[in-house]
Amino acid sequence: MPAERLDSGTVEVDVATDEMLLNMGPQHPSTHGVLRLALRTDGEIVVDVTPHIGYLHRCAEKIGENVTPRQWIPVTDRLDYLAAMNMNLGWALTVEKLLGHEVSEKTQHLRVLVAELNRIASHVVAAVCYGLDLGSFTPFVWGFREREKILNLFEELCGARLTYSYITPGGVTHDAPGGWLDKCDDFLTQFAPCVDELHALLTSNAIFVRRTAGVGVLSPAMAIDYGCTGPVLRGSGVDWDLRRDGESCYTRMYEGYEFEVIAETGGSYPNDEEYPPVPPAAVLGDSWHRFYVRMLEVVQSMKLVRQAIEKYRNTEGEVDKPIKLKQKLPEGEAYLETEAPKGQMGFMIIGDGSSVPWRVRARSSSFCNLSVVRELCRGVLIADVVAIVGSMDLVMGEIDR
Amino acid sequence: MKIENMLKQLEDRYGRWITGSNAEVIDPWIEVAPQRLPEAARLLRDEPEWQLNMLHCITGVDYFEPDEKKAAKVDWQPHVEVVYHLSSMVHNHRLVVKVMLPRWKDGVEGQLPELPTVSDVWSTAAWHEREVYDLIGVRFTGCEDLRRILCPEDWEGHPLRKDYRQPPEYHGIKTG
Amino acid sequence: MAEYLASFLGPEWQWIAYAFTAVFSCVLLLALVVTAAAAFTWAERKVSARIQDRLGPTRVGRRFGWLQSPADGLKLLCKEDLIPAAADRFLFRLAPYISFCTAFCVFLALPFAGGFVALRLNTAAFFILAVAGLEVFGVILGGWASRSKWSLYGAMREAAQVVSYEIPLGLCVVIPVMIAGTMDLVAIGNDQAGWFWNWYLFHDPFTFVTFWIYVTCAVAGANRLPFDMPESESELVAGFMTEYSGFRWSVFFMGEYASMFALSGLGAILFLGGWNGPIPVVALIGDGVSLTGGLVPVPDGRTAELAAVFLGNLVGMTNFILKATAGVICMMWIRWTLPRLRIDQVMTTCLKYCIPLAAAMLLGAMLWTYTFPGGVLGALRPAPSAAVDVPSRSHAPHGNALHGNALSRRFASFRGSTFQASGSHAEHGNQVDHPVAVAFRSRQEN
Amino acid sequence: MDPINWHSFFFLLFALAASLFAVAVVISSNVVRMAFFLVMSLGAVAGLFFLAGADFLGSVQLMVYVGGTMVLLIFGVMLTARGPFVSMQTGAGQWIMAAIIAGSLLAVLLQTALNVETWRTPAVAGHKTGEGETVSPGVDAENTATPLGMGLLGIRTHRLEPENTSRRDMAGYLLPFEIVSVHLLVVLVGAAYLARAKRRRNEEE
Repeated sequence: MPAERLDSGTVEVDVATDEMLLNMGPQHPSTHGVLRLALRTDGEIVVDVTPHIGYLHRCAEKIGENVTPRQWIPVTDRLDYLAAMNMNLGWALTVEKLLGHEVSEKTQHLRVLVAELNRIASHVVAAVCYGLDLGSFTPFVWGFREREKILNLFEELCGARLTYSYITPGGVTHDAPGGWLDKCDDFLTQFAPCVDELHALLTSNAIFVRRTAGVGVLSPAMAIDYGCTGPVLRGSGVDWDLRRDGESCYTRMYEGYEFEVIAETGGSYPNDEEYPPVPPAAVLGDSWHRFYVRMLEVVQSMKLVRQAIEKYRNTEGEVDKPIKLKQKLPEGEAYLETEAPKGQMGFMIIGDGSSVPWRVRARSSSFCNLSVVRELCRGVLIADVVAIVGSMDLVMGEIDR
Repeated sequence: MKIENMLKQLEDRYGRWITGSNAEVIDPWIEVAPQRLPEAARLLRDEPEWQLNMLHCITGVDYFEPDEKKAAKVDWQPHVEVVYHLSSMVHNHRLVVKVMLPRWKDGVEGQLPELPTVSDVWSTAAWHEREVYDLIGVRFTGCEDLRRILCPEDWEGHPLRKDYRQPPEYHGIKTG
Repeated sequence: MAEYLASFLGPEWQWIAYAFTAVFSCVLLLALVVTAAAAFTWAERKVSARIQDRLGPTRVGRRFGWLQSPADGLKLLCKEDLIPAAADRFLFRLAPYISFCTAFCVFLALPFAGGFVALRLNTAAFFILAVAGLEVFGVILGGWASRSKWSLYGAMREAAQVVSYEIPLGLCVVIPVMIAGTMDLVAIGNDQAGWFWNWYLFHDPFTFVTFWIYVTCAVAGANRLPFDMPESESELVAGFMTEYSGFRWSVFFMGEYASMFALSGLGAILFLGGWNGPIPVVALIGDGVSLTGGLVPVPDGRTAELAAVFLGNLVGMTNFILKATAGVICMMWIRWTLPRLRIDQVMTTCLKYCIPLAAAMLLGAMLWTYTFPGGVLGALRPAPSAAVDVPSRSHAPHGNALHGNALSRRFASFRGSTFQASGSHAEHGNQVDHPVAVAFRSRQEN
Repeated sequence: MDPINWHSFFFLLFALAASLFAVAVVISSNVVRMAFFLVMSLGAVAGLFFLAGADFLGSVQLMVYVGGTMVLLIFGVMLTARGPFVSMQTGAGQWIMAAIIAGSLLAVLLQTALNVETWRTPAVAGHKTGEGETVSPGVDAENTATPLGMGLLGIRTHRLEPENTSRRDMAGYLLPFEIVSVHLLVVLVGAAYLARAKRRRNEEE
């Protein structure tokens, strides 16, 4: 019956259903660690999501006020435990910015090599865990097989597989062992086909596309407004990468390296001819694009690692040793953001003349990425909440500090 | 240098609410009066030549020296400083805005200092303000649900304050 | 078998024969289902391992870890099976057994070979559909009775999924039934005897597509990925099985594997010729008698004939089990490669795509059998001579108009014995000129 | 020793199960248990049909009734069971009233059943064959569903009407079947519409 002929009395009465409060977490298979999402659901449709964090809070910043910067490196390993190298790099560069300390070119190449290798590992874990959230278990096992090889390389380099504490303010703990660079080369050559396997199994998989395309669309304005950074921001088409647009003391490391920033500018990704095409259903800024940006960044990082190996081999000189343990910090404040795999990881240090900083601050990218989940998850199904949270690639260590 | 003339332009145009600035340090900053913060934030974001559309993070710093010996040597008065790191993706430049607050509201121990919120200008500020409230203890008026974000809801005290004593136990659990 | 046993006993002990046959087939089937479930858990681990580039169980049991499922069973037995405090204890305990029993009941009517069928029901296909629909009951009761929000969601998703895949599954079963003209699975199986192109899969293009719709609905029916809505691990923790542990949980799982085996078995019978192997070995070597006659000197005809039939059935059963296992392996293969669909996408696929497609295939298959009675091959072969009395499918009695010919051929395949009563009319000579009635009379004459 | 007539033994077993579960439906207070017992009692009735050899009807009963009750259970009970409805306490007065009515109805039924001559002794339950040995109807494997199906299509295979009687053309019962189903559809749509509107009006008062 067309609406206007309805007399005012007989309004369509919807069956009143009451909402249910559902706790997804802190122990839940797909909340990537101890994150609790309090869902208010009406049947399968999620009315509101309130994330509760703080279950993994280890007072990293309070510790920072009682130990010297070099002693704080192990704490930075445990912020984003999937990309510990990038965390160390961020903190080391911030302290060097405060001290005004310049490291040798050879050290910079080694740092780029190690940071990009860790980015590959982190992105592979993010991609395959996302596949696991959506139900396909096989890519998860394949991805971890490749990551094991990277961890073996790091174990040979600095003795640890997860919390390396390798890049320290002033340089790196010790130089790369003999033959290590050839092992990196071999790893890269056999890794390229594996990326295509993941593409075949996930990116162009019809069911994966149906589950992710058009789900959790994040507009560029909202992304910037909520401070989202990294693949989440680039997934929404904002062409912003600190390795190219960052502060000089960070972008100096990447001078002389050619790489593309993966963001859909002008309707197409840079040289995307050999990757699976963007499916028609995918909307810019949805979960699929975030996943796709990460997969393409893996390839860029592989190119960067190859260039770093070449440059490291051709530069003479020695790798710098870290600064003295009790180095006095000058008065002043320094804040620096670096491009970690999950997004822009910012560190701030306030020196007051003694060797222990007055205040230390870690600004985490997943913290802001998580804050936008509440906006994206209104009115979606429960399965989509898992898809959206998975596409944000959250690590709770970094969020809770 | 670009940042120096930016600060000069800011001062001569908005002298009324910029109460201080410092260009020589590593990260040049300007200081804003607490009450004028929302207006300054909106201006900094919307003016075409600044367009600081990205709020990186809000940090609370507690300047207070507990033991007297060192307190004598220090040149600043005890206060709480809230630092805003802004940057513009359009012009690719950065700015630090600081706000100085008394440690306790009008001197009364336990009364948290007040500061108007900027979460309506940058939405990311909501969570950062909750964290500064949780760890440093600054009440952001106008922030819709100012709850503790990292510590449990019923935790007493603000851990990152220099004179913070950790309670011996929490709900019967020894806190070490 | 019952008559065979009864022939040895006196009249008053008849019931023992029937009782024994009933108990024997139940025990046999239960043993088969439980060992099948055990074998499939082991196969699932091995298949998933191979797909994921790893070894799978190798430690328990010597080479291939074949002791893994008994080890799992023992572990599950020793586990403490909790009952949540708020749970409805009676229904909580009962749910897994309902789900397993209904999944087991399907095997009663499922023929493993021409002669090997526990209960040869005339409406076997319909019975299987009815009972397969009940398996959901255990899942929903289990989900509701454990009083936890996650299991309630699992149960409700199961309800939504059942509502959406039952109809296309039924439609896909109707098409082979329509082609064979009977719901008796044994008759359907025998109808597909001969070379593999006699299978209904290749009967006509419509049944070929129907087979793939059947596969989709069977995967949905067995709650296997990408349709495993009720226990979607990554969203609903473990769906309706969240609160179950220990033996009760394994009964649920046996129910799932039993229904997987049953549905792929049904598919094998309806589309892949059930117990008829791709190459009709038994037929090629000649009748069973000659088979045993040549190899084994057999004293008198009857036992040889019985042995031959038994041997034929045995070969048939291995064919059937191989096909059903191939179906189950494919389900596992699908499970370990594809991600999971969302509940509304599952319902859209089943309701909006499978049902219209299945209906179209039903129409297409009906029109096809209407025009080419013998299926694809019937159409190619020259028109068969009328006098052929072997009731093969392409038999075309001397029908009058084209309409009469197809329609009467349709009823020609009914076994004549039911119509002795009508036969008597023929003597009175008062012919009823309804075309179909003519078909009965012609059916009676030859 | 007269051999136990297994046929009637199973018959009694299923009948007892059906009636006991039916009683359980009435007694139990938890709605979900009620629905469960209803399903079991209908399942027992399906067992009776199978016992009587009517496997088609048994399957129909299983699919339609038990499946239908299950859907009722899900959408009618589980999704709407809120607080007061989950467990219904019936007062003592209602029990007595129910007992009286049920008792009288049972008496009437028993009385009519008992004075039907042929149902008197269990031995007669199976249909007699020549040598007095009771062969349960289920064994006769030849009664198939085909006449049923074709009866629906209008060809009465059991009784081919001789052409001189008036009912020669309308042999089957297809037409009445269609009329009844359309009628039911109309009733359903009407009920759905009335239920929705009524709910709005009484909310206003």
